[in-house]
Amino acid sequence: MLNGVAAGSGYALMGIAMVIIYKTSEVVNFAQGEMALASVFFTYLILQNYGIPFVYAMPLAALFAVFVGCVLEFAVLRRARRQTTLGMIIVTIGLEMILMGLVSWKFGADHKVMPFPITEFDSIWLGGFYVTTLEAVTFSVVWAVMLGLFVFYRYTRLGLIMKATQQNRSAAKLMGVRTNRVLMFTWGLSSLVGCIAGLLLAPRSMEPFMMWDPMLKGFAGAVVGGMTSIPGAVFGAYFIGVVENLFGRYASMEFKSAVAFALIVIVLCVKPSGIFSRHYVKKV
Amino acid sequence: MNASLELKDVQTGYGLIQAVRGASFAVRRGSVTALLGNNGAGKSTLLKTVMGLIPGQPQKGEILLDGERINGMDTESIVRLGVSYVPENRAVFHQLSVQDNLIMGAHVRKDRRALKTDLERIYEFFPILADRVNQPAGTLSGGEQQMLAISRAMMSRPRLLLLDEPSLGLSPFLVRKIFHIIRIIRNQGVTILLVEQNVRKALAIADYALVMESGRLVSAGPSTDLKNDPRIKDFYLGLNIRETQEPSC
Amino acid sequence: MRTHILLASFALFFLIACMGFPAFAEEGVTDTEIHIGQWGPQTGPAAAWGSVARGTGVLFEMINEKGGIHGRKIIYHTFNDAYNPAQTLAGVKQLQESVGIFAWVGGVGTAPGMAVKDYLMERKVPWISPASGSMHWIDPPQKYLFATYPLYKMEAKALCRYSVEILGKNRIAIAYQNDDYGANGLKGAKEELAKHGLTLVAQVPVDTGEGDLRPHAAKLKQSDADTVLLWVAPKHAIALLGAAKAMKYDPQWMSTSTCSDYPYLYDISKGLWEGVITTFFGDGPDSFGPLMREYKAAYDKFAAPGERWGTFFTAGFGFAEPLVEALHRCGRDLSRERLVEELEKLQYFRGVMGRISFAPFDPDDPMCRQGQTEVFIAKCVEDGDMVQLTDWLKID
Amino acid sequence: MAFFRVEELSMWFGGLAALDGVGFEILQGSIFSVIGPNGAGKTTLFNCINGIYKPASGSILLNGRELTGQKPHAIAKLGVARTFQNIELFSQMTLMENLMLGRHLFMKTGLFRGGFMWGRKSFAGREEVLHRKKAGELIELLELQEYRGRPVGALPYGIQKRVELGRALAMEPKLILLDEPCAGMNAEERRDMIMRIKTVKEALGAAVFLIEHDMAIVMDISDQVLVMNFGKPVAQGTPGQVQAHPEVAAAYLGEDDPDECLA
Amino acid sequence: MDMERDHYEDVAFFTSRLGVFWFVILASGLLLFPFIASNYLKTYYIYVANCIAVNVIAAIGLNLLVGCTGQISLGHAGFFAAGAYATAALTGKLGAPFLPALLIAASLSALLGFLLGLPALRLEGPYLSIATLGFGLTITQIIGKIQYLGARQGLHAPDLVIGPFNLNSDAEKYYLFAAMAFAACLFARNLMKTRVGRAFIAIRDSDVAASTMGVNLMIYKTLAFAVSAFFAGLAGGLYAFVLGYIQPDTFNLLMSIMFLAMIVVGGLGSISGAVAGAVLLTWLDLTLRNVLDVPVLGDWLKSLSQSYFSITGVSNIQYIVFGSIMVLIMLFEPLGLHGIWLRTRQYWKARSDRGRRG
Repeated sequence: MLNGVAAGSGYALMGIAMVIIYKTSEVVNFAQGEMALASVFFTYLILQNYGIPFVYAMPLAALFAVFVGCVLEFAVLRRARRQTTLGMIIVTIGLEMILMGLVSWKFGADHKVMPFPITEFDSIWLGGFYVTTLEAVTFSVVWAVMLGLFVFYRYTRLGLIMKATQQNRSAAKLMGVRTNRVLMFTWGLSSLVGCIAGLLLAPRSMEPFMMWDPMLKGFAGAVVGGMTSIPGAVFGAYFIGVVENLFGRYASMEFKSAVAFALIVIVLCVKPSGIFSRHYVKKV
Repeated sequence: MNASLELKDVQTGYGLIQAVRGASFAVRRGSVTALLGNNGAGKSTLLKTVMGLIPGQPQKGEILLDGERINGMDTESIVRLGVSYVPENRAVFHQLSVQDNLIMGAHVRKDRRALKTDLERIYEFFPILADRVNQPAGTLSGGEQQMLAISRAMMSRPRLLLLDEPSLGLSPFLVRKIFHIIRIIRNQGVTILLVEQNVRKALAIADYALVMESGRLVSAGPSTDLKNDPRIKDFYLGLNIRETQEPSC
Repeated sequence: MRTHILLASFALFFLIACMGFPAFAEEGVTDTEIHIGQWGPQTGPAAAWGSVARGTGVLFEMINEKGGIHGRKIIYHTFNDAYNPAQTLAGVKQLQESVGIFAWVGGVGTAPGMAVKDYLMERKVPWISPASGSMHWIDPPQKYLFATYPLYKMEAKALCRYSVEILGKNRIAIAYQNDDYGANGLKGAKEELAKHGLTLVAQVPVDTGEGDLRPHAAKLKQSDADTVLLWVAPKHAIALLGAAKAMKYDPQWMSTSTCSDYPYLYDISKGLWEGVITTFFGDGPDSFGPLMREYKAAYDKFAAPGERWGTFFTAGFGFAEPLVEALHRCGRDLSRERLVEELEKLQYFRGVMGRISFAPFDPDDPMCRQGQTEVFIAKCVEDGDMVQLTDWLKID
Repeated sequence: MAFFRVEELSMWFGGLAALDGVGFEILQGSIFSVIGPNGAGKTTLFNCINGIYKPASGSILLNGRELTGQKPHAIAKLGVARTFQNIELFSQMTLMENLMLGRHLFMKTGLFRGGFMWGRKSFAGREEVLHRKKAGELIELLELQEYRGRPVGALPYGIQKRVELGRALAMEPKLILLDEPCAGMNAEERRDMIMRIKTVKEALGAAVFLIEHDMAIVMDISDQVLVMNFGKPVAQGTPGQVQAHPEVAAAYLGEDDPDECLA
Repeated sequence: MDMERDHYEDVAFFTSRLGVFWFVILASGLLLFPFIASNYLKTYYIYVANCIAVNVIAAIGLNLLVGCTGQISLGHAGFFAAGAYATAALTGKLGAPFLPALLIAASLSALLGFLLGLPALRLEGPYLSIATLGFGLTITQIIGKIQYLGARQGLHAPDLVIGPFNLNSDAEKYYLFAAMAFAACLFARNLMKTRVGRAFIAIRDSDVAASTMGVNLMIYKTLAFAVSAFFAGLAGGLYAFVLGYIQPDTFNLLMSIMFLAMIVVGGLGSISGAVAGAVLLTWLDLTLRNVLDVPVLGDWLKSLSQSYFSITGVSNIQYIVFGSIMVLIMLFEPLGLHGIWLRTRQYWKARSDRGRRG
């Protein structure tokens, strides 16, 4: 159970990142994982090769993540905005392959060790379970990010503008909002959240394929949560983490990963647009 | 130059439809100009064209705001030049609170301090909105949403206000109220271009009126002239030329 | 219409003009060249094993620098199959049919190898040292297929025997990858333990794409095993170690030669690998044998910048050694039949791998094509150094 | 004879009444128009009739058969065809193929007979030819020959409207719902369209149910007119009766308002 | 003029003598290909052709679903795997003759497609993509667990025997595969020209309008899934014999993405596009293996890798190439190769018209 929560935390961050983008631009961003991957390897690069201290590396990584998101939006997504859902999926899958290729080209296939101050080996005894420091940190980061995003959306001007743009892009334009910039920033923000997820996953295993699993599970969690709600995505991610772990523990370890997806099909059969979204009638 | 907005032979296509086939007119500064016409006559398209909401349009012609060409500019920039537009569907942000909607309205303004006083003025004006400051706009009734949309547009202190069918779908009581508001706005010195189906109301409030049919301007003039034009009623009710009763006043 | 006919006849003419009649002597051998091929994943999740093929390449460069083998240079052809059998078969066919490969060496992965096995055997193309310890290579034995990689099963037996007989453990568990590799390990462990009247206290399957191994670790802990065999990929091995460490679970970990790259594993596990016992199928990269030092020098000279000197890389040398030796023994008179004969004559040949012996082809004896049957057991100590615990063990 | 009846039809969108107790009858072979300002619920009414929306209450009867609660394709089978306000043609198909979809209901070729169509003598081949002939006749009737094999997405607007009409007619409907067939056309095109509607109506004997904003047209061709406002029926009758109805003028022109006049 | 029009020509395979001519050229080219390849090129190309034939079938099937009906599937490798395993098991383990086994396997795939199509009725966009993706991942997991199917160790396909013929060599298989691919094209083309195919496209273009035309959305959407899965199953069954050995990991998400990429690059909704896409991407996939061997580019990439990247990871350029193709096609030519072909044809037509006039 607690294992599930621990696993779910990683998924949750990826789920949040995907929701941020989907909410604003209705793009399912399959490149999310690889955007995070790029930031993680960038962090590794500056920590390892340029010897920049950790405290400075983190803000630099965040900047880089935002930069990656913004550049992708500006260079590609903006130009593909008239595409169908399928077209957008193809574009983001294409981006995913490009980023993955670049990272693997640069760093090769070997595992790397991220010099990270929090270790995943120390743990605390918590009512029957061990919780590692990293898990505890990840868990709190999920809540911090959620809270941060809540505060950001609720109390800041930019957050308000982003919310408005999400709800009605043309109305936001009518308020004089430069929606293109808002979209670009959305991608940056999402990339940042993804980067945080990546950095927290990196101590356990760092190689070019490290983001596949969290990205798919995060996406799955976001879908369960309805794709448009951040708390929904977090809930969905934990739901998936817990279910697959319980299933692995009590039924069959072999189907642990598959059960999450099988479950999603079932959830979607019952609620076609996820648990947390309201269904609306399409107008003709 | 007396014209706030001036259109010179503007033509707009909308996908396959040639919606506006050449419109030239001027909106005088400080006046209320009503744009009348049937459904599908091209009135809304014209407003959208002015706002730069239709990509790649107008195909032809010029749109001048206080003598400066604004066609080809993007919507955001036009708004920043002091034009506010209340679309037909009102386009309030449904999940934002009333207050947030209003704050969004003031987005382009630099003087953040005056915002507060403006908000207060609006609430004073619309006690209904004041009661619902923190309520999501989506939960407001149609009339309240319309009031919100108009006051949101006013938050940017525009010099030109474009209203697209403000009375659409509202009960007679609310219609009266909305027109009352429009009059007050006019009295504050804002130039208004009003698209309306409610001909009598529109003519009653407007200084000038334009009539569109099938994408063309068919008549224009001071509203008092049009008010007495029997063709207007025929046009709307599909009557043949026939004696019509004048309104009682 | 007329233009179309014109176009078409041009096309036909072109095809006829392209005719040529190539002639072959022994495929893949000329007076000055021997063509050797290998595939390996350079992209995709299995790319970490791509260094095998690159290692072999460095060995061949070293040989060529010394003048080749009996006046012939080795022309080495590798390609990336991304661990996708369809691409493996495509690449093998392409090279075989366009270049004409004399013999194949190495080749990572059971599935890619299985896709090309029949093709190569039908054409009687020798294939030496598939880079995996699957039973498929020798059962049934193939005349032209010479396996050297010790069977995963054997490694499991060796480890189990060692832990029961020497370390005196009796609660043994296994975490195994749910594929051929893991299944063979599981089988070997079961067989060996049965001999001692024991059974596995836990068997935990690990999916190849799995990202989160905490539940697996929890299950192992639950079983309270004192020894855990890790029949998984390196990344899963360290993930399990990490998860177990966090749960304050500390059994004797044991793993296969797949995870015998101590410096690397020590590094990426941030030191957790210390104390882990694994089997080795060849000398460690940092052992001080003269041959290994020679290889190291070749690595320094020929390897691409960024190449890591590790177990898989040196395995690339090791897998090709029997081939090179047999080629030397063939002399100038080189043919595939000669090569097979010479390979069959290898007895206790020792390069950087364990001793390799083949026997004349016998369709009923799989072991006639299993060259190496011995491994040794070692332990990882501080800084990823290796301490050899046993001598070479021959396991049946 | 009233072969089509709507009784007490109501429907809400989130508390807002889109239709509120609408009821009327349409006679066989007649032209029935519904008019009213934007948002009066006319298109909603259409959507209820052909099953895209499910009304909250009330009934829709075609020859005595209940239509509410049925799926659109089932209603189509009963003989209700429609066109859409914002053209819903299958834009990447050719004109002929669009009309052939109108013939969908009359055809039997399935997966296998279609996929294994082998020459013109095969079942699918024969059926295709047969129905293409029928569609060809419609093409001629609507004078669309020159666009026959062109993808409709690229055709001029007015032609597309005509194609949509043709597609609805290809279904050989008993009742045809036309949602603003003349929207976005100039006066000449409108006249042309109306003429065609009249001709095909007479040729096929279907009843036409029309939403249209051009009052001159409505008053000219309708047998009966229904006026709606705020989802409620305001008036119903012949064009003359409707024009004279005081509430109609109010709905369209706005009611007279004493304080307005004082301003 | 229209009175005399014979409407069959709309659906006929050949509309002009020119078409017959080019068809004969194409068919004889396909027939002669093995001779040409084995005598003048390399027999390796016959294997490539077989891979292409398999991918063509799968791509056409996927195109029927994605391009024509407008549904998304990220799990086609699952259907592919089901077909491959069922065929291999039926022929290898149960000794069933090849062709019936292939048909049964493909039908099984179709059944799976139908079942997946049921929930898909209510799903769209991201929801559908994750559901199909989940299906694709789950099915290989399940296969990997079934000992009878060789589990993770994979399964051997037996010799390919049809009646008295034992198709051993690639060239022999080629005729079967090419014929199958050709039949698949023909079937798909006929289907798209007749009632069912029209209904598919109608659903994609406007499902509301389609339903008011009497198209039963439920039936046709599930039918599209089933037909598409049938094609994938067919292709999978052949694939098992191309390789002779199948293993669950082969049918991964990347494979589904490759199928999707094929139809996108080729042109959504167009059969010839799907064929072109399958040919191009299969070829690229097999050729880009060794990017460093490409004459001039290879050296340049080598030096680039040495100075800025790593030489050990240089093969990953193929990912970059594939990704870029996908992105660029979507940005600049959403109709893919088919669109480019249409544009060129139009250009030439306009040119020759002008020439005639001038």
